[in-house]
Amino acid sequence: MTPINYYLGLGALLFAIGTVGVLIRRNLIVVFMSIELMLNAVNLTFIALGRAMGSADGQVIVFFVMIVAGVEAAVGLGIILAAFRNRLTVNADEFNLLRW
Amino acid sequence: MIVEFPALNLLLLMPAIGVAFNLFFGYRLGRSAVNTVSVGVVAIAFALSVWATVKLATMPPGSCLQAQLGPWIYAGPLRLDVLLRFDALAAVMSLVVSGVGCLIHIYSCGYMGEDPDFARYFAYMNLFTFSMLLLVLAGNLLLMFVGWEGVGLCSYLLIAFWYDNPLFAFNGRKAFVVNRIGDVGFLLGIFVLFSAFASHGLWTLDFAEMRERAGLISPAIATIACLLLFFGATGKSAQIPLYVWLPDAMVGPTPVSALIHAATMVTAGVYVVARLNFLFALSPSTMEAVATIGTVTAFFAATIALAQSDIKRVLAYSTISQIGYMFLGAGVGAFGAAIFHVVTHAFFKALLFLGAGSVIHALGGEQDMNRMGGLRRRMPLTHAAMLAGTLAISAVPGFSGFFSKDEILQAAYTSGHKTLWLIAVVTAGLTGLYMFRLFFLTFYGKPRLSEERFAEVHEPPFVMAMPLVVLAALSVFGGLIGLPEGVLWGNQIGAFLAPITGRVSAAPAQAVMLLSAITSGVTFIGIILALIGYVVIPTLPERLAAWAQGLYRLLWSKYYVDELYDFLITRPVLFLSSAILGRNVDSLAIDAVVDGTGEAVQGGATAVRRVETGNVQHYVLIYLGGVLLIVGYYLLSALRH
Amino acid sequence: MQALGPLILSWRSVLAPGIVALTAVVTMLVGSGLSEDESESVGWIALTGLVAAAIASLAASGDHIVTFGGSLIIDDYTAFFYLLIPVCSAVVVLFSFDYVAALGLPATEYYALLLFATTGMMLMAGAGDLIVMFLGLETMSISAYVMAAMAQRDPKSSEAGLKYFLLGAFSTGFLLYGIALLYGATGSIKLEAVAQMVRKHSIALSPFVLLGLGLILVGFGFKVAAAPFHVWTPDAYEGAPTSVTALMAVGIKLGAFAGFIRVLLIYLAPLHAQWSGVLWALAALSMTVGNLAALAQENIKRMLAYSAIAHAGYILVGMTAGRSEVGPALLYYLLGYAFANLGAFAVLVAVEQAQQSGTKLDDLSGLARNHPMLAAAMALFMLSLMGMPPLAGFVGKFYIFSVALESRYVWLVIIATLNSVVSAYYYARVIVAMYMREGAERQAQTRQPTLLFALAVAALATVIIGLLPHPYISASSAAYASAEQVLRPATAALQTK
Amino acid sequence: MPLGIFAFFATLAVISALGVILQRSPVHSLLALIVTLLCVAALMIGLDALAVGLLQAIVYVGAIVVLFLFVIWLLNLERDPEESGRLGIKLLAAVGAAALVGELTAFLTRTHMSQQTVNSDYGSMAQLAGLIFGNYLIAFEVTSLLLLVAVVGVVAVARRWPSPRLANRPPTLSAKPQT
Repeated sequence: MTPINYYLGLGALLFAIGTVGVLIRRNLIVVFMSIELMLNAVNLTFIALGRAMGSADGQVIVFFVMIVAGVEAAVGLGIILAAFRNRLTVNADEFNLLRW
Repeated sequence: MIVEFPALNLLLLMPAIGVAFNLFFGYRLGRSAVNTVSVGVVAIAFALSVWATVKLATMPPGSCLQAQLGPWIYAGPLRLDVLLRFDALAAVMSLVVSGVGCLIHIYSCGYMGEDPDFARYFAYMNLFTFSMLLLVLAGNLLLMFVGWEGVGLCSYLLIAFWYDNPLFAFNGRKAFVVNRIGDVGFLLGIFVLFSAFASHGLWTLDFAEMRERAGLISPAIATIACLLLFFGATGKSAQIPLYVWLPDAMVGPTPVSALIHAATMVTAGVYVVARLNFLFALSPSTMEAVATIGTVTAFFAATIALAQSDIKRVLAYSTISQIGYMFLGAGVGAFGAAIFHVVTHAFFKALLFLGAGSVIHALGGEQDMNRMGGLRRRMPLTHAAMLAGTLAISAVPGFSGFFSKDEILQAAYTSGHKTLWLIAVVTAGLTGLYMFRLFFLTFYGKPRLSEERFAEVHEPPFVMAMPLVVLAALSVFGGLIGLPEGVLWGNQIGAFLAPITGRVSAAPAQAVMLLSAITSGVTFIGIILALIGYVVIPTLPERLAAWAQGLYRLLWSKYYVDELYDFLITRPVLFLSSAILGRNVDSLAIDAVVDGTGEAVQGGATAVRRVETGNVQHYVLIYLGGVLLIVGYYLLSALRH
Repeated sequence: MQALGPLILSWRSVLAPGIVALTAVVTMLVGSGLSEDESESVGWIALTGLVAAAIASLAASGDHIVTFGGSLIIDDYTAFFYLLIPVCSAVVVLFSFDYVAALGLPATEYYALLLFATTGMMLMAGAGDLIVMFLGLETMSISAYVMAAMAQRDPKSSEAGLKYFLLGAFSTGFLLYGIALLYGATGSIKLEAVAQMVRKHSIALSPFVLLGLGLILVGFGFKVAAAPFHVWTPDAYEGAPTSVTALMAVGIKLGAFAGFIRVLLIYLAPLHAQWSGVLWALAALSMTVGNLAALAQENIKRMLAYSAIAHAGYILVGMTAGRSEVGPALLYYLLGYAFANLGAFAVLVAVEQAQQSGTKLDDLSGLARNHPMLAAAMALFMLSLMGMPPLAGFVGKFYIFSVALESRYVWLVIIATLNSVVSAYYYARVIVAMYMREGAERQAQTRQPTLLFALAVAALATVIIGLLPHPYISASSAAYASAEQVLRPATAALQTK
Repeated sequence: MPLGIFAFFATLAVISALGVILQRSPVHSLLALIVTLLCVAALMIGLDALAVGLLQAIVYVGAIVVLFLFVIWLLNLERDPEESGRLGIKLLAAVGAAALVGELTAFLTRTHMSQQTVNSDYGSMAQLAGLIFGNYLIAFEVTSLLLLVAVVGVVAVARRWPSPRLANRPPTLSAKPQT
């Protein structure tokens, strides 16, 4: 049996990788993928913790989080699309009309 | 004895009605309606003050009238009411505020007769009167703070009234900022008092209840609270170190200067100290600080006033100086005398400002005394009124300023503050000197105006002349309410205030006479110096020049007198101020400190602002930094267990 | 662990948010049947729904009752926000009518999303478990992302939506992680169960609880725009259509603080020693950053964004104190803050339309001449936000600071006082611009009855809440006390031990 | 789940996750994301969460990822914007991520979770359904609201609306992407 802590560690690692992706990628779509990665890492954590306690609540929560992730994906990609229409780019660096 | 007196609510609300009227209907209904309503509401307020005072005077000493508008902030144990209280101190102040205020409103009808923004002007003036009355009548400290802030706001609005001039707007802002700096102290002082009393179960900040239980407060807490409150008071009352805004505040319309920056608002600080005298009494070191700062400010401002050529700036510095006297009085425990001086000062300072306003009005906005002179012939009435005011402020025996200032100086001497007394006496001489310099430069000597403009100079119209006459009478006779003990009816105002402010033990009669004689003597020396320098000599030079050119040039030239002043007084002050405080007498280092703080704040603002680069990933980085710090913090605390 | 009591299903707890959600659906249905020009009238449907929800909020009041297996709570605290939030949204609707048309926003979608966002805010206030709170937060946030990006032709709008969305989604990850860890430590996401577990000392200091608490603070800190998680705020506020900014500055703040206060001050109260330090730092930083940066702003929306950050800081000062006396102060403060901000944005909306201009400080120059009523109202709102007595902002600040001082957070109160003094400067700039600068002569006069009505509501509320704070403080106290009832059985049990 | 299988999926998940953030082409990133998601799904199933694991595969890979792909194609973003000159932020990101991993693992290793034994119906659709329509009824209803928000939101933001009265500039989708 694999100790639960390993799953938690894997979750933390994936979460951190997602964070790095958000930081270093210029392409907004890839940035957004990294955020999905972070959410997925949390999902894994929920499942692992639920399993450890023998509680199924964690799985139900993951079910809801997936819906949230899906909704965010749809809306987020829509917003990226709208931004692209205005600026003809998805490069994060070029969105700096608003500053200071 | 406490008597319910609902008319107090009306007294407070009258000016508020005026504000609403002016704001909403002012421009629509025209000038005369605005004038009538604005003056009317303040006059009614004055009448109500008189009524209340008469009622109060018939009651046993120590009683008060009160009116409760209702609960204000009731939260948990916190109990703050909208409570107006009319005791002797409030009576004196509200009479002054509404009475002098009413005269200034009347005067304004003439002064602002041409200004297109009359409704806005009178709305501000009424709002100011309202705030000041609230400050004076408030039954608890927080309600007083409401008035306190309102007064600051109005002063800001009125200084910057002629906002077309960017300098004016800047000065308005300067007043606002300096006042806000003082407010930090005031607000923190309220908080300290609040938490100190709350820990003893008193959650009301009510003056009467705080007074009863003042003994519960430890001297250390009292010292902290009083120093903070006094810091706030220096801001509003233009004392060292926060006086810099007042001279610059003179850019507003002159009646504003009279109302706000001379007669009433600047005395708010003195009023607070007098109102909280039971707390200040707990902290002797604070009292010393109050007395010292007051005296030093009085002297310092007087020396600066000597070198000014702008008529309103001289008056501004004289205000600072006179308020220094008031704080000296408060600091040595003579709170009643300080309030008495507030009253007489309101009379003669309002008079002087309105007189100066008439001069400025007549000269089409000219404020430089070097371009005045000889106006006595064209403006005899103003001349007479200004003479009364000048005599009063110089504390010439018999005039109002004499009695109040004398009482303060006596108290300073008998309470053992001999050094402060000495400085104050010297300052009295300087006061005579600079005030008569102003007076002579303006009204005597040869006209330094062009012929045509001089010919156009005229007396003010009736609405402006009438307040001058009334105020002149008050300046001459107003001191009679506070004669020295044993003379005729004695010190009426002192007795009236005594239940609130306490009384200082009077000095023996001979000492009183001697001290008065010394002060008066010094004052007369100052006046005579002014007389010689600005009136007598200008007639001499021609004869003297013929007789002995060298001597003339060496000794009696007016130029040399100025040089003498310059050498004896201005130079040392300049030196002193440049050595200690900064480069220039007028604005000093405090200006630099204030500006410096402003610049530092602005710099910080820019730095903070630059964080927002607009790049979303930089934002993520900042966010992540915050996360790491918080998680790290919890990691450390987890490791500790 | 599973069942914390019988599963109570109660219509009372869902009535008000249900009405709002249902109205959103009705709005969509009706709007889809209307042409572009007609669709603006769906705003009236939205308005009706919000007013109905505000009235229905009474149903949610009562003693502390946990319904739907702990998902929703019936108490006066819930009712307080069920009333306040729809009212604020209704005010936003009132000043949106012409603005939506002027910006060419799709009216049906605009109002539907506004209603959905309102539902989310209300759910945050009434939530009894972390997952409903999370879902409420997402409902309100996702609607807000879209609304911020809605002005399609304005590159700033889509940029604002984009940044808001990216950081919001990023932040969601952290909040969710925190919820996961708290769930792992306590075995439940029901707030009551979490609180019971946390009261056991051994659990309270377990690493999971601490880490979970930290990440939840991060997540909520983002939503209430506390520094250093505030960076999105100025950009999002500036770029979004002004009416949406109002919703973000008021509604979202209300929802987020409603949840934050309930979670932290009531359910995680036993961990006060653990979170007060972090809140202290967040509060001090938010106030300082917000006020300093606001000084240097030329765009009023941006300035108000920083001001919102600073106000979040003031509220956090109260939360740091963490005593039950501070609860009513916080609710009262939110009340005053909400109406003053709504009013300020309403004025900006009016100015944008009346003058066909932007929201720079210069655009307000001479407003006192051109639109005296707008200028007077704006001055009132600025003074209230500044904390000028006797307006609501002052009473609220005094109330919060005095409780914080009572709790011996002396330095925090000093920082707060200094900050509120600095803030006077930039609020005064707006008044200076309106009253003391000459602007171009602009004849265009708006006479939108709905906008003027919204302004009047906000102005009256700001004045009345400040001048006669007593009833509002009583209401806040009652609301907070009823939410606190959950703690009473436990303390009683402890005492009997 | 035996340690060996866990190690396989975990390693694959980490490698593919790194692939998501390190590859140039967004399409490649997306493919890597699919692998990660499937690995996580497998791990979930290994944790006796069969239903959720399957949902992960179906919902994520089947729906969300396809959405991404669709947008990438729509925007014609086969090639990523040039990645250069952001060494500073990359360094900071690396440091930050390392710190995050360090802090999280420091926390997580301080608690040892013991696994409880579970019933055979643990993680079954039936059990989940019981919870969803029981204690989590409100949450479930709110997710339906969320889906509505998604529908309305996407329409509001992605559909092109007629020109407003306060128009700014008329951008067009047909214009060529800048190079």
